[in-house]
Amino acid sequence: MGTVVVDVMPKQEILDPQGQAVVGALRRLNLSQFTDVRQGKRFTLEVAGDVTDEVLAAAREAAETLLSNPVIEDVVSVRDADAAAAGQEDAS
Amino acid sequence: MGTVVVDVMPKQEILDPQGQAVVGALRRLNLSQFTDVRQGKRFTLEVAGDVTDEVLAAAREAAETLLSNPVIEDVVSVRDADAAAAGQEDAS
Amino acid sequence: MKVGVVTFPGSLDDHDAARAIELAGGEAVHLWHGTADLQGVDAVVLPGGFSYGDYLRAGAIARFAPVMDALIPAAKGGLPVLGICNGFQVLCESHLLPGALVRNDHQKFICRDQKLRIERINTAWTGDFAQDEEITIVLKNGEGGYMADERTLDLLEAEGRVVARYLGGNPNGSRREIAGISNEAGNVVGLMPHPEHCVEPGFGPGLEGLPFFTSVLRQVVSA
Amino acid sequence: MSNLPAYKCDTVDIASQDPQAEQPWAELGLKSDEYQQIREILDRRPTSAELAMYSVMWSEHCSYKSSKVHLRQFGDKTTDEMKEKLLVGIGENAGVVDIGDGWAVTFKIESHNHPSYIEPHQGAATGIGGIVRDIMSMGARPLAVMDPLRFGALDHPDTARVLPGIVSGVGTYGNSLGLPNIGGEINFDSCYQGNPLVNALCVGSMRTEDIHLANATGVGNLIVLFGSKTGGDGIGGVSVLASETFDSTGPAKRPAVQVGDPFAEKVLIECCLDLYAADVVAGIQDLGGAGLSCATSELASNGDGGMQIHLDRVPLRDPSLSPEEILMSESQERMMAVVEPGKLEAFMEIAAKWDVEASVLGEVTDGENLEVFWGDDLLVQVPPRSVAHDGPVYQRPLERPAYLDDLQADGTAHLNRPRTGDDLARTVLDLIASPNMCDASWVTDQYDRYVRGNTAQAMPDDAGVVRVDEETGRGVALSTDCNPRFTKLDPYAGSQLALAEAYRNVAVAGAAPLAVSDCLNFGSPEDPGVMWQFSEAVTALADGCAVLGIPVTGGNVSFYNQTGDIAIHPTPVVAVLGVLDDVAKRNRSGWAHAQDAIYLLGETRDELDGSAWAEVAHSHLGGLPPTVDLAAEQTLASAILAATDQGLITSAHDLSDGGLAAGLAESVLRHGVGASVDLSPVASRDGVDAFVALLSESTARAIASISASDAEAFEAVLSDKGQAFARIGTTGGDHLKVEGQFTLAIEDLRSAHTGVIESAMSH
Ligand SMILES: Nc1ncnc2c1ncn2[C@@H]1O[C@H](COP(=O)(O)OP(=O)(O)O)[C@@H](O)[C@H]1O
Ligand SMILES: [Mg+2]
Repeated sequence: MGTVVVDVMPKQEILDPQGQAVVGALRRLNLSQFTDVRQGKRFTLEVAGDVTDEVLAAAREAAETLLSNPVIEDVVSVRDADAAAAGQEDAS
Repeated sequence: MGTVVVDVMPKQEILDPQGQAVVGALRRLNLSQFTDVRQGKRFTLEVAGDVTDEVLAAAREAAETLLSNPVIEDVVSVRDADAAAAGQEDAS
Repeated sequence: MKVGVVTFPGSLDDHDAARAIELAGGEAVHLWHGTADLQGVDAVVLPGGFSYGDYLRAGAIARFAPVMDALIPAAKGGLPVLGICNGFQVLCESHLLPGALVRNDHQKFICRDQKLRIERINTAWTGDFAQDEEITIVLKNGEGGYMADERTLDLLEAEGRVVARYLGGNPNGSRREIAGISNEAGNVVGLMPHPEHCVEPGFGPGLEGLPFFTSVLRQVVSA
Repeated sequence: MSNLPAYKCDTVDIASQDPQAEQPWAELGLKSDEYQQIREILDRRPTSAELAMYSVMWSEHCSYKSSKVHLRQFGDKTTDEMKEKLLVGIGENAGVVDIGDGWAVTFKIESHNHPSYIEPHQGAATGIGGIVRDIMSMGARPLAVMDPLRFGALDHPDTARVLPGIVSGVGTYGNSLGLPNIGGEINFDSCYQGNPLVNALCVGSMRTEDIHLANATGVGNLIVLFGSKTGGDGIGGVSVLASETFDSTGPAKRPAVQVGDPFAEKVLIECCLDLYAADVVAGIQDLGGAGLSCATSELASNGDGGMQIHLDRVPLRDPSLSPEEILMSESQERMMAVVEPGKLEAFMEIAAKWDVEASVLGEVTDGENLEVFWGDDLLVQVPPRSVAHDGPVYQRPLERPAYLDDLQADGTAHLNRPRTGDDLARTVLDLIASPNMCDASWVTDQYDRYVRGNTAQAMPDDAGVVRVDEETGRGVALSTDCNPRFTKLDPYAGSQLALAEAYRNVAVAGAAPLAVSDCLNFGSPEDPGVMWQFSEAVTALADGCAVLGIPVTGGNVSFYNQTGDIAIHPTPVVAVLGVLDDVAKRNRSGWAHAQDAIYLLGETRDELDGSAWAEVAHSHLGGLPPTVDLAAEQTLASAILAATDQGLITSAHDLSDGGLAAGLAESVLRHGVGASVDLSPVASRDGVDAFVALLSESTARAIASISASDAEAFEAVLSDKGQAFARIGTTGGDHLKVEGQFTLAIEDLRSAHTGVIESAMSH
């Protein structure tokens, strides 16, 4: 059984009210070293077999069409959860 | 400027309606190789300087106290976005 | 008889809760989230709404407000506290009540008139109900699914701490149809539906929310 | 200023020295003569900031350049008598009416159509956010919202994308603000497939002495921007909203969608109310389309002097924004106030209490110009009126569309009508199961209708009713309506029918109609046929309001709702506001008790062209809409109001789409109380058969239920008012029985009526 991880983040130029609320709360917890927070989504997709290239391609398709809204979000990574994570921040 | 990434996922035994909805939608998109999907959160926390051990410790504190609710969620990873990602799925 | 109503940024039903307290015969005192001072009130309502936008998780940020620094120890010491909807979420995030409230299973906000059964009447907030009384009050939430592990659920049932249960269909995927619970002592109650919208003739689906507020007034008087 | 990012700003100096520089006016949507006009106003070429400002403010969306010549009629046809209750009329952010006892109410309806098609959730959410800020900018506490929505066919796949997103956007934003949603519309027609309509209404109240206006007066008064930080969102949004080229990207490659932050807006509402209560605001303006460009030029234009603004003092979310982008940004949840210097400290304290960021951008000057600086560089120096109010005005060509004669000639007379009672029963079931008539609770259950505890009634009643004064119970009723099938067949009659329906809904609820707002959704103004429809609609509404004696207090125009050459049906959504001295007296729809007498008020003619029946049974649209009879509407209103006042009515329901059949079915389904009805008094008096009696959409009609013991008194009131009526039956039982025709079990009615939208959305 394999797992694909898909990371989706709000576009840099888009307002992220969730992240802003967290920054404020961290300040009240005296964790004010964090100057900016952005909140995105992390999906894990299970497949019965191994995470093959086809599976990754399918996951990439899912990421672009369903898991993210390209108007306001970027897919920042689609990867095999178990693989060494080189290039993990790369969705291409 | 450095960035810490915090990943939070719903606990395995907790129903994840969002993930379930995604499974259903994937099936309709003929992407039915994905048998289970879970949706969690991914945070990026910016700091002015480098991501030192102290920064990571602070981020871990934020992750445990604020960014996750231990009743329903697990912190699956707290890491420097730029570091090699060995052990990335490890919050300890 | 003074009952405090806390206003967090993003609280919405604070006005309604205060009105309900007054209609029940009490005096409503507005408490501000930013001040760790309960102003000597005899009980507190944490009202519904979207404190801090419910960003992150419902109730998660409000839990760290200064007023909670005063409220948490007071509640542990026996002060009657009712958390309605968002207030219930704050109580769970504060660990004054076990479990958590998650996104409705159907993933939509839902507003409807909901039938409930009141299963625990020896709490500060339900004394004016009859055991197993069935009432209809407003339900409205986006993250109202009550979740806890099986052990906790069993414990709640065994100790009779399920205060209210949904009837006529589970509106949000709550475990075991749980609509409200209490702490062991019964002074802290969390309730997902909104009794404060059911206290005035002509507004809301009826008057069956009023006993929550009369109960606490009577309890405080007799205490 | 050395700490500013080093932009090579195009300044007024440079513009004067380099008059021939090429400028991208065409890309910004300006016409060549408009660009020339700007050069003449300034007596030089505009700077790039000025060009951006004019291009957006002179867009159709902001300048009303195609509609202005027509909208004038709203003012011109308002008589002094109609103005009596009008405290603020057209021209401000929203109109204000006097509802008595020192209370003023402000309401307005606006569109957010194009953004909601691109990003349904955020588009609809920011639509609610924008209209709520308009209401706040009048000094009012927002009380409630409504959302008239129009979608393509229910079973079209794109509807399943657009509808849930729009509904969740309206719901999330409004619910998070703590504003009850008290009504709206959900209408499906394939003409909206590529152009869904998201209209949003907000109503607010204040004491009459607390009305605030958007003007910057008093030399030395400070201009304060407060609310969320400014980011790059929505730059070019106004171009998307308004320009001819639907997908134009505007001055920079920034996203055209705005993302809403309802929490920030909720805090902003409470902050504004505290500011008003402390009397520290001299003038106030919301920021919406065209952002700072619009707010500064409108404030200055409405004031008596000039204004200086420093863009480098705007708190930014994205530090890479250029000054031009800051000027144009449509970041949400921001307001602009004019504050006397002596009151600034108090202002800032209140803002800090709510954690709302506020910064002084500049001040009111004794000059004549709006001047915008970036550090020491002067980027904008313009007469504010030329930007905000004296934009181009077009007298666009009009032409009655050629297709109209054929369309109107193609009536329903040749269509098969149900002949037997069984046929009629099936027709009724089909009708109440059709997308436009089915139960809407899948949508409306996503909206909080109870918050603040002042909602006396909401969906599915005919009008939303909210209490304004908690002591006395004084309150308002609102309804929004438009049947676009009627406006397609005859835009003049159809627009008056929309007005009549909203008026009737409010009156049937027991409120005295007082004022009107409208949202005019049309195709391209460059199409003479569309422009003709528009002109007919405005004329019809202005004429109709004059007859009914209720003024138009404001509204909104949305053009370019078309895909290729195909425009939407003309959709002038009309909102009517009425007053009740005590909302406890309002009439609910639907039967709550057995043994009440059922009355049909008004007369029924054979009017089925454009009806719901023609659509559902035959997919037919043609002929002429029902007769408009505004005098009859007034009679009906006065009869119902008189009976309401005497407490005689147990329920009342307006008849419109689907006629009496729909009215009866809905009344039965409301509380599950059946009825037994005999149509013969109507048939013999009006010369119609059972089918026409049940399915005609003749106007100025309503049904009411009355306790049997009050029947005599009720009939006396009706006779006194000259209202035609017929006693047609009695409530009670588990069936809807129409004597001699059919008997339908309530369960069967219910199962036909419910789950329709839900099942379409779950595919
Ligand atoms: N269809 C309409 N009917 C009546 N008044 C309208 C209509 N469209 C626009 N108006 C009025 O014209 C004025 C100018 O609108 P504008 O200031 O552009 O509004 P907004 O605040 O929506 O930007 C407003 O008072 C508005 O109410
Ligand atoms: Mg405005």
